[in-house]
Amino acid sequence: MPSVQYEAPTSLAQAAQSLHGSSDAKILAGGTDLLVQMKLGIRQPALIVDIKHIPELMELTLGDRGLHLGAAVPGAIVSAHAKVGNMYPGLVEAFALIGSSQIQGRCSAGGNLCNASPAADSVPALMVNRASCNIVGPKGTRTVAVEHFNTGPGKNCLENGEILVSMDIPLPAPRSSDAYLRFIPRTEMDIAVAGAAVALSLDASGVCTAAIVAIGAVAPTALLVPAAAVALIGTTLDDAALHKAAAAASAASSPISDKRGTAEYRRKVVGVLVRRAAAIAKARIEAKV
Amino acid sequence: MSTQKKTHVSTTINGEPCEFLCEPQQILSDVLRTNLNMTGTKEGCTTGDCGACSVILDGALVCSCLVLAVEAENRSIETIEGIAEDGKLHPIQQKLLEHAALQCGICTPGVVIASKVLLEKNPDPSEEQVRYWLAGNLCRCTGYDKIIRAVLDAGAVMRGEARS
Amino acid sequence: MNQQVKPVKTDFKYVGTRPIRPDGPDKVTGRAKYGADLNLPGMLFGHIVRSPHAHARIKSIDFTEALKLPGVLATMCADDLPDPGDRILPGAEIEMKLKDISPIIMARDKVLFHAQAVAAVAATSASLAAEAAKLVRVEYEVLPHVLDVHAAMRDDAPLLHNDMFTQGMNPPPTTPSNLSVDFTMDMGDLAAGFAEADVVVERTYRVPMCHQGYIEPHAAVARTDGNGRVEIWCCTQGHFMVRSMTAEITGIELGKIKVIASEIGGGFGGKTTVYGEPVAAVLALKSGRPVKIVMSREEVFRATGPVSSAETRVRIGAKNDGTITAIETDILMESGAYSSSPIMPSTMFAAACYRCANMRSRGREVLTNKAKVWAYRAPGAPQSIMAVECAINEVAERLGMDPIDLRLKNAVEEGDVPLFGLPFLAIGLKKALQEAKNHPHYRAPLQANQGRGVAAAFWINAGMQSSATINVAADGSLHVLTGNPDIGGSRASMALLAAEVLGIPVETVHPSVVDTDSVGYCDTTGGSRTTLATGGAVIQAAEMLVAELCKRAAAIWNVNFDDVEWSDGKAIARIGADLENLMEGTAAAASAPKVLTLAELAAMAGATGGPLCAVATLHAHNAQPAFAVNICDAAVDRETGKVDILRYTCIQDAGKAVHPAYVEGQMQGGAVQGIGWALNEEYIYNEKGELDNAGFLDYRIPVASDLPMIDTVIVEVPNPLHPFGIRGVGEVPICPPMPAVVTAVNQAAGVRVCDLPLTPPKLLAAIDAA
Amino acid sequence: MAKVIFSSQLQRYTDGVRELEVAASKYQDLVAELSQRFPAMTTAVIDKYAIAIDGVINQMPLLARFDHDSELVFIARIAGG
Repeated sequence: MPSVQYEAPTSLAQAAQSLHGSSDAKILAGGTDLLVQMKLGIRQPALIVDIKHIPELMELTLGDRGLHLGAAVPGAIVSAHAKVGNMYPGLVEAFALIGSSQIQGRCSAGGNLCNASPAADSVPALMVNRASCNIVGPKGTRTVAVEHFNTGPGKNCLENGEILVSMDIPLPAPRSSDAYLRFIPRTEMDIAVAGAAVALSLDASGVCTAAIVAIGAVAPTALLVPAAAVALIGTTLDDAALHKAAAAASAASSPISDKRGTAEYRRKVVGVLVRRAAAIAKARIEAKV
Repeated sequence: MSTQKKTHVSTTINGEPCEFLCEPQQILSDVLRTNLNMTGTKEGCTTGDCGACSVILDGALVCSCLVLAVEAENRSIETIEGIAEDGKLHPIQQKLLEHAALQCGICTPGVVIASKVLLEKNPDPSEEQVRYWLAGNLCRCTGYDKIIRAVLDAGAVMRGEARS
Repeated sequence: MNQQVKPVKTDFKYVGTRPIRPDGPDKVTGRAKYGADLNLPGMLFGHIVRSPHAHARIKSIDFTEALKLPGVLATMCADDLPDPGDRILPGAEIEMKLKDISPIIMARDKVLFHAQAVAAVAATSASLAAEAAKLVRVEYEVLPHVLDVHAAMRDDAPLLHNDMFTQGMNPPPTTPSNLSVDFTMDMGDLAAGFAEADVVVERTYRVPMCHQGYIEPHAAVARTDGNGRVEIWCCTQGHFMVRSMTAEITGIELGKIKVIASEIGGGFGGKTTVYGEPVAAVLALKSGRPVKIVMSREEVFRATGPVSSAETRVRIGAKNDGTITAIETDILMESGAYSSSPIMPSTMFAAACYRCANMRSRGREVLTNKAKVWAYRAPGAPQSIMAVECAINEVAERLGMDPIDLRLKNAVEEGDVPLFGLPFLAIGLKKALQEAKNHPHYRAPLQANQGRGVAAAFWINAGMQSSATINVAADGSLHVLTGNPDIGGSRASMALLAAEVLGIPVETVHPSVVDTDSVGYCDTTGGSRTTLATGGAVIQAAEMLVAELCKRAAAIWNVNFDDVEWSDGKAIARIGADLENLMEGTAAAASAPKVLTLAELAAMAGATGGPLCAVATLHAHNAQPAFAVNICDAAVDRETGKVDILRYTCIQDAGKAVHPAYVEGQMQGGAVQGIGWALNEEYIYNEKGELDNAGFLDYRIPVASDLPMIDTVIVEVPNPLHPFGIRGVGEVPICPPMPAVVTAVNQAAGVRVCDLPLTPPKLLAAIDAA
Repeated sequence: MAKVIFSSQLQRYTDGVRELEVAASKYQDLVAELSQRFPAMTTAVIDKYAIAIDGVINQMPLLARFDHDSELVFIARIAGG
């Protein structure tokens, strides 16, 4: 094993320096993906840059402009924030589904995104909540919509030396809510076979005025499914509309067959999840009113 | 590799200051077990899937196999060795014994640690909450039944509702 | 009858209670030392070099580059082990050929499965050893491999062993093949039996290759004394087995090997053989340093003995009144790369629960280029019982009969002779079935998309050899020494048994599992034998101790031995017996009390003949079968195929439950392993012959949130051959769950999926097709 | 005379004989008697089996004894997991 170096910078500037100085650096946040990949010999970085000591990466604030979430904040901290849970129930349930209680103590919002697994639970939920990603790098800062962040399995848009610092998630409109569901064979501890997030807004008469649908584990990256959203908007989210959205999600998926499920199965189940998630989001709005 | 420079780490383990030297890529469970000979923390997978290596890191439940030992600098770690106080078993430990909730016992330290964090967070969990909280602690011997009963019972003791 | 049988004891004071296990406090505080928990000064770390191919000829192994790394101190490969030739492993209960075991430790000439051990290195740190292992150059000639049992039986299949001729065929075949065993057992007239039947059910069920899934990976530390003696510390189900197998595999003299069993973190049959132990011993001898080898989880899955897959065709005929007239089973069992599957018990015990005059069972074992299989809890029985029990449920369905009533009508009882020929003595199957029928669970209503399955099962249980030593300390406390690793609470049982015989509080009995130098030979902890056989040795030693204590009391009182009896931890001079002598005899006798406690006798041991110690050894022939019945309720999500286990009840005949809480634990643990095997656990090999799910993430054992509470009912039909009526309890619990779950799930979903595991994709496809 | 019952597996060594009365009352005599009667049934073949005497399995029966009315069954050796 080649020798490994560890650095724990306390500022973004220091981090940038560390990353700049090494061609084979990996960022360590919660470590729940990186350390497993190192154990299994998939990755052998020369430098590990621990970003948890950088204040910007550990921020969690809920204000007028929405949720500002540092990329290294662990899932357990997000889940423990009652107001965030009320505001974005689907997003928080997606974060909470990542791994066991032990994993929750470490796994970070940004790490789940940067690892770029097509099955990452939080990504569809971030998409339907219109998250934007704040990136700092040698060329300055930039912001990328979450749906453009990942480019393929294990691949993201970060360029050499760039760090995902935080995410901004706007406040949901009134009479809105979201939900995330995933399918796994057990009740816990599995990687999603399929996942679906839905965010909805309803008017006073119960008609859907806005919808965003995203699906996971059924394509090289998590996907927005505009056709599924279209199927919901303007309806009262009756069975016919839900089934139409489900069919749109299945049609938009391009899953593979592997040890976790067949393509055919994933395609079918992702539709079921979209339908059920939409029904949950609707029920959440109705419960609030 | 053998000549690789080791890193010095100052940390707190079970309330006592502790210093050690480790390789930068060494995981915390390995350093606890091999460098510090604190073998109460078990390793069942070293990929975060079994929970046998559970420790408490600055109050958070984590798998010590998914923490680099160097990350422990200036942090506080609680391990199974620190759970019984003044020679008296913690109610969770006592109830696991009374309910015969261990067979081989390899998962037990992790179960103790994880349950302690749960009951401190939520003193009166439902059966379902205990089951989901402990989903990351694999046990192959017991079928979980007696473990769940023991944790629920320990919660009652800690709330002062049952005899210890 | 050649065996003197004492009446079975039925009145117990300590046996049947639930004290805290003696090893418990160490286990809840982290003090207990398991296989990987020993660190020695100067210790090296071993790392195994494994085959990247599923089938290949080893052309050369070159350690040059590895040895160039500073800190790499020893290497080894098969050249360091004696050629196994045709040797049969001595002392083994089942005939085992050394050439089927030695290549698992280090492959010789050929590798026959991916990740088979090829070489090993020892270095000053674990990371250095891993780095050095990568520098070992092994040259292979890759050969075609075969991964499917049907493909492996074809004439053009790649041949694993060119000296493998099918056993059991008459006449014996003249060409080698991958079909290692093909045998049939018959009883009665099968054709006539089926001709008599009003209903015939025929199905083929498939059970996948799985793993025991113990949480503790195999670990061993070996050290030498510089004079050829070797000490091995390891987690094993049998340290005497480790001693003999290490001696055979390495050529080290058996007498020079001492094995210390650490605490064991689960085994379920998987730790009844060796992997790293002989390697650590050789590397320690070569380096002169202690060597530790701990398997990674990945290595455990890839290269330790998984569990045979099986395809069982079952055919059952029954009359309209429910009488079973014929049962036929045909089992095709996968053994991996070497012959070692439990095809014998699988074939013999498939339908052992049923009285039927006409039976046939055929068993075939086939080799494939996968890890060599090994034992798992009631080896072989779950796979074939799965098919028979599902078919029995289908017969009940076809007859419109309650499945428990159908079983009660045909259940074996005392005097019945099953296919394997051994007549049953008193057994608890009918009682267990009655308990199941009367259980509230069986009458609870079901909702839509829910189903209920029941299944019964048999396991034979083993006896074998055991020893026990009991030392009495000066305060009258006992130290009970045995040589059986305690895998599920057996020390608690040993303490209870000794306490029962001596009549002293169980807290004053201190049981230990000691090393191979410190107690008489003990066969491996397995076969559900420890409480019965090793417990039997403890009972015997305790009885010897009682006799000795009475003898010493008699000497102190100067009375006849026969006039002293032992009761509740005390020697008592029998009322009226030689009382005059006692009162008018010598001064010493006159001053002696009529009652002497164990503590008092222990304090006087030096003056009355020396230390109090009893040693008992035995070969237990008194093992008797166990029967279990399970009830399972399941719900199926018709849109995703997801299964939810709603309620589960286990009923089992324990003979006599020594520590009922740990009997329940065996029942609950076995049930959950069976649930896992039925629903989610399976080995997934890719086309290259590599295991695709070599970790707990994708080898999906049940987690806490997957399950309901597992209800238990212990039935006690005493084993007529055991002094306390004990039967083995550890293995039969894994036999009924698969058919109970599969029946419940299929009923809930309205389908009949016969190919396990019942994964959501499989179930959903069946639901959609229905 | 004790009665020996041969399973279908063993019957190929006994020319199809299923049951046989034997004069022996000791295991060692039984082995001698059987291998004399059935040449195919060698000591090596018999040694692969345990013997059940009146329902009690003996895995290492070298010194086993039985009664004139005993029932003897050869049975495959089974260990366990």
